[in-house]
Amino acid sequence: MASVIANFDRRWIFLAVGLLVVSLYAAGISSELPESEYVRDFHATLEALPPGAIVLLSADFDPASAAELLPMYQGVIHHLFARDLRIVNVATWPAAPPFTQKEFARIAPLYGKTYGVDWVELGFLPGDDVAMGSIGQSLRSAYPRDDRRTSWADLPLLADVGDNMRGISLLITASAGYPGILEWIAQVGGRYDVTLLAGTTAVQTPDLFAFYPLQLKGFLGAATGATQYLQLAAPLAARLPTGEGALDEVRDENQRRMLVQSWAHILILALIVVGNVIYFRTRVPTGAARR
Amino acid sequence: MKREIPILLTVLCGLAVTWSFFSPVGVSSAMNAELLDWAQVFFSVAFLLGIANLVRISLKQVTAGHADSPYKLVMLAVLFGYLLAGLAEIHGWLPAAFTEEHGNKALRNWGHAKIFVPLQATMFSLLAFYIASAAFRAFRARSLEATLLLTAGAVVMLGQVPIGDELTGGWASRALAFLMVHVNGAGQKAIIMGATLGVLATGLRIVLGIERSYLSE
Amino acid sequence: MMPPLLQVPPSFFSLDSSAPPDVLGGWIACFLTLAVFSFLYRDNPFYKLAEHVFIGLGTAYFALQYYEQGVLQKLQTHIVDASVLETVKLGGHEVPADVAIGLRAAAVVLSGMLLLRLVAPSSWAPRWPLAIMVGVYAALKMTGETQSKLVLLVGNSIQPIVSSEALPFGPDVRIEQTALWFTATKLIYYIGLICVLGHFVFTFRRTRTLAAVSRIGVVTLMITFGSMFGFTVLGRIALLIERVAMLKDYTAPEYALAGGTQAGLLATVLSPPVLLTVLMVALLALGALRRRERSPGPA
Amino acid sequence: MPTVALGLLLALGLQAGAPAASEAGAQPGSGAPARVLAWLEEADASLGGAPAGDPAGATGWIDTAKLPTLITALLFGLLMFRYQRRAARGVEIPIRRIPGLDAIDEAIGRATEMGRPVLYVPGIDEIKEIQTIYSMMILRHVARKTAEFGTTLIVPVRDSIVMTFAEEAVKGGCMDAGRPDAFVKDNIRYLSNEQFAYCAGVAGIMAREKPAANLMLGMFFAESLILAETGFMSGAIQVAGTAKQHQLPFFVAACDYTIMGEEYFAVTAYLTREPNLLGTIRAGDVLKILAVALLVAGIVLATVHALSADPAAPGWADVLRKLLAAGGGGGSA
Repeated sequence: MASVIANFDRRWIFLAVGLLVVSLYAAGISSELPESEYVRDFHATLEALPPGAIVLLSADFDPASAAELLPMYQGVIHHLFARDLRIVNVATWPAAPPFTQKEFARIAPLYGKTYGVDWVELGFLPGDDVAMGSIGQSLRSAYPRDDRRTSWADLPLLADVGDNMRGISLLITASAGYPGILEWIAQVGGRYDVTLLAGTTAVQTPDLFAFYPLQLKGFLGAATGATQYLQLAAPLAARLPTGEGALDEVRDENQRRMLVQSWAHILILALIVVGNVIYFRTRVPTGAARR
Repeated sequence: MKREIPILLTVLCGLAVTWSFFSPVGVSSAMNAELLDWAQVFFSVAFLLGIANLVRISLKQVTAGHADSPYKLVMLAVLFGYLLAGLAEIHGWLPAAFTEEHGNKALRNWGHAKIFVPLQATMFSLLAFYIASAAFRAFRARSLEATLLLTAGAVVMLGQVPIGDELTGGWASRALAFLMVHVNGAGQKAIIMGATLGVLATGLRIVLGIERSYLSE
Repeated sequence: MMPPLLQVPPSFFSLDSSAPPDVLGGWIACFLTLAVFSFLYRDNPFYKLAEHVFIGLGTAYFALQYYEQGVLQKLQTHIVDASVLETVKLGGHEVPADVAIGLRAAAVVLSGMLLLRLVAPSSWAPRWPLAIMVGVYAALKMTGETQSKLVLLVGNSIQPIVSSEALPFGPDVRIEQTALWFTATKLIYYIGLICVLGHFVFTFRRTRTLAAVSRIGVVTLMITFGSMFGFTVLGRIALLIERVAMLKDYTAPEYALAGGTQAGLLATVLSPPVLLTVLMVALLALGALRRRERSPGPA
Repeated sequence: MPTVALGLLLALGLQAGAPAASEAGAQPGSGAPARVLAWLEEADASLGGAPAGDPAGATGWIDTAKLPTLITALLFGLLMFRYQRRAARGVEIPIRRIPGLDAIDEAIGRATEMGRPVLYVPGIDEIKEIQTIYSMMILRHVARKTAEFGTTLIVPVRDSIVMTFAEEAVKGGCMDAGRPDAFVKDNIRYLSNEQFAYCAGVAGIMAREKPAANLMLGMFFAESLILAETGFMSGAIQVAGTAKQHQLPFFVAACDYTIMGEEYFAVTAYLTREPNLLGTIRAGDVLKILAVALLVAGIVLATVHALSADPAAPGWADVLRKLLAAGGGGGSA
């Protein structure tokens, strides 16, 4: 084995990655991204909805994937409220509700939205695929009460939601893995008349190209997809009392991270190349190398 | 009796859900909704059983003087403390004034935001370091397959970030778009179709009562 | 994520999630984040503590969610709501209330049988509810996935490989818009799809064509795995950047040990991330020295 | 190949409703495909199938949009049970030898040459995961080989129940090799239940006992990267295998050989000749070939039609798409 690599302590690489990320992030330079086709489709599908339409927004993520998905989730809430769309919020991952409650509590007042009329939080439903099958077939039996234990009678928005996804024109999921967008496609996409959109973590993004665009109208892939979408959604968001757009801070933060992302990728590519160069130059020439 | 009834239950419930998929009208949809609710209840109870198992093993380790006993004690203290706070909130054992001001999720959300989020997020962010060290020490273009993989990986890594286009004059993102839609799209579709045949095979064997392995737990 | 503007100074301890993150919570979050990062140096008491707090709190949090939403909501709330109604809509179908209550009571009994596993692990009773759960799961996954991830995938893939809208070659026409590109990429797509399917055929004699198909299939698979590799790197880096952003947020002067609002070197040094890092590095270095004295071998 | 012809006939012969009749084919043209499409839609309505645009609107006793799924499931079931019975009766179902198996045997051979142990990681999931159950079967094959060669076999596990299954598998393997004494109980080691602590434990074994062969077969998650890297650094020959595609990139990049996706099930079938598995794989192959046939037929028909005089009118490809309950005609694949 190459002696150079064998006794090279990998903690130097850890240090290099840590220093690169901290220093570049502190530099705070942000960069704009061109929007991919699937991000533009995601945005266009939202724009095409008539005001007052009901959207089922599902939080299928946890703290480990919040870094990529929470900015998308905030952007979607702003975009939906800005276009006067009504939101039914559910979650199939147990660790998601605290995130969604906090975002709705922060964003809804900016658009003067009232709970029960403009949005409803139904909370976490256990069972993975079974939870999605239950939501698809009948939201009423899936959730006897909302997340604040008020019954359906006191939630005017839910009066317009029937069974078999009647009344719901669009389903958006912030999907971190299983259960996520692939299970929504299987349990709801093929059975009911509802359009599907997804925001996914980087790990799951390649899977979506098998379903895009016919079974999945559009999607936001990874932190880069989030940044591209925020660039489209920020101008639509409400103005803060200070005159700044409500989404500008989140968009700028994501754009600031793109530069760090870029150089981290360059570092990893360099490590692969250098590692291979050393490996091939010092490999035992007697052909004893493994296949 | 110990094996025939469970298999009968599996077959009956499985066929009921299958029937309601192909004929979703009338009583079949009511039966399906009830069975889905039952499955959610049993899924939750089974999960709670798993936790009882963890607590039992940890207690045994502590009493046996396991090396990490102090840490196990901390774990059990945190577990029961948070559990108690949560149950108090769920069942309203807290003073009315407190719940009035903070709602019935404040304590749990505080623990989630200040303890669970940083721990789980940082645990997974360690992988960024491991990928970097594996990139240098283990990812070798030892065969045509591995070379193709690393090259496609490089195209994605460059095409997704602005610096890629600057370095390659815009070709990185166009190559990425081609790779993702026309090669990765085909590969993913074939992998997913193959995996679905596996799910169909297992599903048929369970719903028709042939698969018995899950009973031997 | 820090709210954009720190209009209100953070209080020492606050349960209000819309207020800026409290100081105590900030110190705890920074300590736990740095304790997990310390695993990169080596397994140490800080990481062990963080790991056990993580398992303890995570287990309790999940238990509470499954208890409240999976057991209470589905059993108690459902039965209480049904008891005041005449008929209950189950999956869009009217069912008399007492039938609904009776059915759900059966679920309560079956859940009790499942709980028996705690006291009598080898008893037959827990098998009934588990058998029902396995049957429902297998049927739901089998039907939904066969339709949307097999039949519809084949059906939706039946498209022409020529396109009427594609443009002929021209000076200002990007290659991606030309008719030749459309047909070429469709061929690459379908050949790749068919060859990967062919690669995963195992029970037919290995003719020369099947070997060639398998070869093209492997090339397609490798590029597919390459794209997954690239995206996974992207995702992991994004997680790390967010962690660094979170630590930077807590370098704000309001969180420093001395409190106060004026920024400056002292406030940064006494801020949770910096101060805790210094303390942990010092303690770990001390530990390394003591280990070296006891056994002079490598650390 | 009568079953394939039967399948093709079944799929084409029987009619099926479509949730959304393709816009292109909506207006009744004059050609034969148009008449067939009109007849299909009319049959749909009579059976109470879901009207276009409302997949959940079926009123009849059968939701005609789901007939293709029913046909596919029945066809697959028939084939699977037929081949299972033939396999159980000893009829030879030829399954090609996956090169990954040779890589496993080669790895064990090298470890024996160098007189160093073989490390077998059976994935990190519980026993209810199908890949862990199959990993136990492969472990039995590996244990037989190591018992024959007298090489030490170490099996670190993350779950106490998997440990008991692993002990059974290794004991069985030693029995198969006729050397029950080769079984060493404390080489089957429960390290830790936590993901990263388990990796640290495996890394410790690799550093201390320097296995010359690392076999990693089963269900893996994000930690596959750490195991593959540590193994590569220890200089061992590495063979990995998992059905879940998300970890395959790291195994391919860091291991000497990788058993990918469905090959994992084929390896188990090859080793165990288990009728259920052989029947499933054979039926899966037949359905894959049927899917490829439908795809090629559909693409050819669609392309010929697109080049024909009147591409707007419904063509045979639209009939095929309707039979497979596919969505609208437009849009890329």
